[in-house]
Amino acid sequence: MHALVIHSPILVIAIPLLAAFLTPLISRVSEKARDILVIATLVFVEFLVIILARDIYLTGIHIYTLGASSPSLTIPEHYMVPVRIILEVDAMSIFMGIISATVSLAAAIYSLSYMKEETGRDMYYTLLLLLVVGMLGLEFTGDMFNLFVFLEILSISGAALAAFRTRFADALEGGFKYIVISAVGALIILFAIGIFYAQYNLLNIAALAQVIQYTMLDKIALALLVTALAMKLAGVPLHMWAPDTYSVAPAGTTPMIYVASQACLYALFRVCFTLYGVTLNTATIGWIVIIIGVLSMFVGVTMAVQQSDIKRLMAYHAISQSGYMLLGLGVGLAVLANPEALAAYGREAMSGGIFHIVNNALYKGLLFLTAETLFYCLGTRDLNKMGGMCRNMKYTSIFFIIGALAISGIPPFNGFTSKLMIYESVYRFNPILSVIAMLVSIITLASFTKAFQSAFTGPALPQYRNVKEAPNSMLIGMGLLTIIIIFFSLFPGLIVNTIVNPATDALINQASYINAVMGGL
Amino acid sequence: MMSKIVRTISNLLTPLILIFGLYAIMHGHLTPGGGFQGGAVFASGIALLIVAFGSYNIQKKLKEHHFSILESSGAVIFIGLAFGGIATVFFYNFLVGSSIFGHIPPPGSNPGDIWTAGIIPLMNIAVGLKVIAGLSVIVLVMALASSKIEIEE
Amino acid sequence: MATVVSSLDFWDPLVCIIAFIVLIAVIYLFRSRGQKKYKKGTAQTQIFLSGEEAPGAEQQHIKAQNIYWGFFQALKRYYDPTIKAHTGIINDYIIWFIALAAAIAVILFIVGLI
Amino acid sequence: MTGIIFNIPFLAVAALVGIALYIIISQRNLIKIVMGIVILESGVNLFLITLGYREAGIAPIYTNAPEGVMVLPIPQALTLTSIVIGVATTALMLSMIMLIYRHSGDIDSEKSRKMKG
Repeated sequence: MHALVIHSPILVIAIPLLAAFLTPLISRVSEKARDILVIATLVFVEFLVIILARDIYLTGIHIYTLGASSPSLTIPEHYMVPVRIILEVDAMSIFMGIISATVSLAAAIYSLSYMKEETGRDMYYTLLLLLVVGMLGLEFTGDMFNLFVFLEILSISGAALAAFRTRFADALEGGFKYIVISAVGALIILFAIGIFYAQYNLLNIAALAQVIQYTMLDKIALALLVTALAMKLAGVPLHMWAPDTYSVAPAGTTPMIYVASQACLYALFRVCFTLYGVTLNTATIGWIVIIIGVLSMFVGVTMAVQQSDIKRLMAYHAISQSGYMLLGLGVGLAVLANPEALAAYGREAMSGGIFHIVNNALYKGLLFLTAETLFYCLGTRDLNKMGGMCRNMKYTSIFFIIGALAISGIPPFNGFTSKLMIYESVYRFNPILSVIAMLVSIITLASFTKAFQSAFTGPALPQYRNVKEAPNSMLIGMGLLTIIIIFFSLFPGLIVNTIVNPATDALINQASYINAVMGGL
Repeated sequence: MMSKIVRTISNLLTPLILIFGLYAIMHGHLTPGGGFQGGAVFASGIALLIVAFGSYNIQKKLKEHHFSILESSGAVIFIGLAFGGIATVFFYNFLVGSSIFGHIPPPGSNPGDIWTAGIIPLMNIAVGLKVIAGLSVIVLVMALASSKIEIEE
Repeated sequence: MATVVSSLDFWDPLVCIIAFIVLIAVIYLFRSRGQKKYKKGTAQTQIFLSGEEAPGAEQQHIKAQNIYWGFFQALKRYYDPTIKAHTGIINDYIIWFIALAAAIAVILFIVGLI
Repeated sequence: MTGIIFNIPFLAVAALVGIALYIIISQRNLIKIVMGIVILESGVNLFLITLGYREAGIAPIYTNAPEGVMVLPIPQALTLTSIVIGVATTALMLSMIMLIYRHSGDIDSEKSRKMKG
């Protein structure tokens, strides 16, 4: 058990990678064995993430050095700096890891019956597991170059999944847009990494954070990194790929691609808080993040209201919700250099933003799955053609109501808790931002009222008389997320104190991240 | 299918290209080269065959799913080798000191010794397998698809 | 377990749920005191549209595109340019990207000078 | 004089990245966009390789190595990884374009577009 905990940072990445390449081999033998392998892998990953999380909350940051003679040997003999690949898992990384693993598990279970009628399913599961590898690797790595590599793994598998249903022309278009913006973004990130290497001859995040000077070149690198990661997480005005890609990706993978973009949000804040930290002019970059966040919230939600394609509507809401996280964490970033303001409201704003990441991953994942269930059962994504579906699909409509109430911030659901934390703390930073956030929440409710009214209520339409409820595995996938949402709604204090606040402190406390690798040199 | 001259020349050249690719894979731990480079050279030999003989004729001998199996096994071998060192650390070079590729050369100038570098040559072979399969299947599938478009038009 | 304490106040979903249940009980109390005279299946329960025949099931349903018509009409000056900016062309996405990167770099540079 | 010579590769990097970005934003042909991305990748790879150059350093190959300071070959390793990833990305993009062409009969980014707004 102890050995499992020590090796779990790499096992979490390596086991899905191994399983990803075993699936094509095993599916030649038996399709059932392959499905069992995929689900078992993801359950095991979830288990590893949870035991790793428990250990991190008890003992602190976990370091894993690949290829060394001991996992904690970060700096080899005769060297002054770390040269090996190092995985560094702190409370923030593991927080994102739990989200990724949980959503992936629910999505894979949901996919089991959803993908029954598709061809090339062994490739589908390979890509799905590779996406899990990309997300978890991006979250656990302690190395700028590996961040780029995992970002590319995530992008390639995500794009291939989005374009998986090649019989639809729009699926290919969505996938192509995703891979183009990902390729350009990732190359720009590589350029920024090259700038770091040119100045400091280092790639390790902790080692770089120790020596970074915030020179002119570092400013350019920061601008490139922030923009490229903002594009990957779909912040306005770089959000336009998101509705195209999210709306065409097959069910199950839509929440995963969304969570993958949240992993890029994590990377953005890892760069801002840990790599640059207080050396940079935090107020400026904080305000830039806040402005991107506010724009995302407002443009995302106003575009969502006028959509008539249910998955595009959901995708624009995903953009809008990312704005809340950018707002909360941006306020924290803006006051990072000011300890009094940070203690008074900055830390709470960050906690709100981080809590919103997990809440949003859950209910947005659930809503994406319900939207895809409608598409699966009705064969259309057009809200104008739907109506009266709560007669045929009782469970789906209940799941949709819960998700819609949670995303609109209606008490007592979990979305309300995190939004309340953001409103209160941001109000003390700048009241106007808080008012905009509340306005956006109201429009969110309005747009989900519209979606619910057009899809589920109203008289039974004759063309959908024979529509049946979705298959069991799809209901189990959605039910899993619903149960977690209800748990989070009932016990927000437990979640905030056990997993959210440690994550916030891990982001703020740059010194402990550096010391974990550099050993206080 | 191209003219007889092209076919004859490519018949002569292909074995040389393939052998050079395999050499680059096998000696990757000593000389410039390695799994990806050698695999790319090998796949360019297959691309030459496809260009000379047409994708349909090649597809009769080389099926896509064979490549798929080869690619997956390459990846599985690679990760399996990385898992081999898990007793110490993932990716630990557990073959150092053993009789297979385990010889440790003295530092500084020394005559070349093939049996060095531990798991690295084995990993080169695994990566080589994967790259050969991956690049060949990409070229083959694209050639097949583009020839189909030409036939349709 | 359930309470989130912030610097200003606290939030407890259980209190909210209890308040909700009490509210529902009160509403039910009012409702139970109402009249029960109407008969199902008669004209009392049918749709009344100024004396005209009620439309069939398909026409009764309000389509998604008709909802919030006035809202969009009022915000036309915001919506027209915004929708126009969402061209769906991949080149435009990269233009936005380069423009934003340049803008952030310039802002960081100018702030650094001050 | 030597200083200027060592800066020439950086000018090439700037030229490649500039040309690539110009191609990506100005060309509507999807295949040309992919070409632009490949040029951007070459520019970034050239940047990394140029960073790896150290004056009077020697290659880290121990066999028959001359006397001198060896160079840590990290930029070369990074470039190789980036090339491998680039191959995968390019192959994926080209195969998607092939299928897009089959569906819409066009590889213009405006004419083959199905989704907007």
